[in-house]
Amino acid sequence: MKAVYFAWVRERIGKSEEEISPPAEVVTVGDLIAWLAGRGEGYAYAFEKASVIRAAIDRVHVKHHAHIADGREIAFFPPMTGG
Amino acid sequence: MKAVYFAWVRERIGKSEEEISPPAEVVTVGDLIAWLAGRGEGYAYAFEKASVIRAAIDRVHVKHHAHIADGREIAFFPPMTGG
Amino acid sequence: MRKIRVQAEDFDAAAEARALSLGRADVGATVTFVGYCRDEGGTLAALEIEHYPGMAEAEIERVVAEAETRWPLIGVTAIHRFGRLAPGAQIVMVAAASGHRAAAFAAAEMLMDYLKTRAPFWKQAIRADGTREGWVEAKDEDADSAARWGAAEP
Amino acid sequence: MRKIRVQAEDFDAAAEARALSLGRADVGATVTFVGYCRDEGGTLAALEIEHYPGMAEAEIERVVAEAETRWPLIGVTAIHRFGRLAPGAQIVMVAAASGHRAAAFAAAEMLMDYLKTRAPFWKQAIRADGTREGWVEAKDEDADSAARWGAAEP
Repeated sequence: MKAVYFAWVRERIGKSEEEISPPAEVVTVGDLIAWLAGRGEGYAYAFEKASVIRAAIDRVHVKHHAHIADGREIAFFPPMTGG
Repeated sequence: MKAVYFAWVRERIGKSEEEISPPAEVVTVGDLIAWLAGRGEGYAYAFEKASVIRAAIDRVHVKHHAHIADGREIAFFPPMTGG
Repeated sequence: MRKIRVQAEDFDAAAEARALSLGRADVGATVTFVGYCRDEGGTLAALEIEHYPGMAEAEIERVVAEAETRWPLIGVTAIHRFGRLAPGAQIVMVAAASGHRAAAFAAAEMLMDYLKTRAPFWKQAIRADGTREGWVEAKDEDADSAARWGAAEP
Repeated sequence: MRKIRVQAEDFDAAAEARALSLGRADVGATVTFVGYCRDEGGTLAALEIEHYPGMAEAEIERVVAEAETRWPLIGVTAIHRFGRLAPGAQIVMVAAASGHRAAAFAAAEMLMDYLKTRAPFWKQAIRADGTREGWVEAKDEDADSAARWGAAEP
């Protein structure tokens, strides 16, 4: 699946998107965050406070307990500050 | 003092303004409404439901218990429907 | 910055709202309300709006001054028309500018609620067949809306 | 009638609001909100707004659809800019048209509260001395404002 990153999540990881292939035991958004956090220093920094990270699957907001299932694009970003 | 009338109060009385000289015992706005109501058929019709009539003295809203005192212009009108 | 007008002519709500923020960098939000004459499903040909000259302006000033004591407003514009207005015509506008959106929203809404119940204007409906339907009656819901802000009936 | 735009270019809030009532006699009220970039007392040189293309439009659509289920709206326009915006620049607008003013006010205010907390935009502050102040932090008060309408955090 494709992972996309925005704002300081993007800056800390150092890229705006990438293809990822998490193992089968990564079921939920929360699992995926934990798995990504173990991929290196930038990832660890981006996801150090997992509870503040927001996620969207295929451009719809989801909670951390949501299943990543057949999602094609998963996004991670900080709380939004538009408007 | 000058009395001015608006909307259906004006229509029922048949004039938009007039000079009035109420007797000394007419002290409050409510007294003045009762006194005016006795001046003829149009006045009686205009003031038949005194409680709905709004008043202003010198262009400031007042209640019926307000004293007419040194007011130069007193206005009577229905509840407002602007906006 | 306060601009209050009571007039027969139409107004440019857009230009009025824009004027509140033009050349300023402290305005974070403007909220603009425009009220229109509706045709009530084709039954209404026009509204005739009567007003109390002098008091209408003075009362709107008082209402705006009241809003300014409640919220940190950078500018307020209020314009109310009188005379005969056809369906689709603009009747009234208020625009409020503030550093923050909550103040601008609250002020614009309070201004409209107060204008409806305190400003000396009276509407008469003219039917599509040319007859006068008579004076529009004040709505309890308008008094209730004004009461939300702590307004006593005038 | 729904118009949703996410764009770098400026917009004409006035023309957008007017378009909602033009040639119609069933619109009784329009409420237009415009949010501006403030200079924060001279310390801010610009905002850089990042967004999630595709999701930004989709999420605003969902927010507007939600407002339409709550109030009888005749038209809604929502425009949000991205990119670098100088102090005084327009950032966002929402305009809501309805038969009655209460619906137009409530819808415009809900749309802004939801946009702030649900639409995928992120602001970065650029200081007057050219340095990046960093990412603007989400405010608890914005989440609280959205919660008034029953919105869960996204």
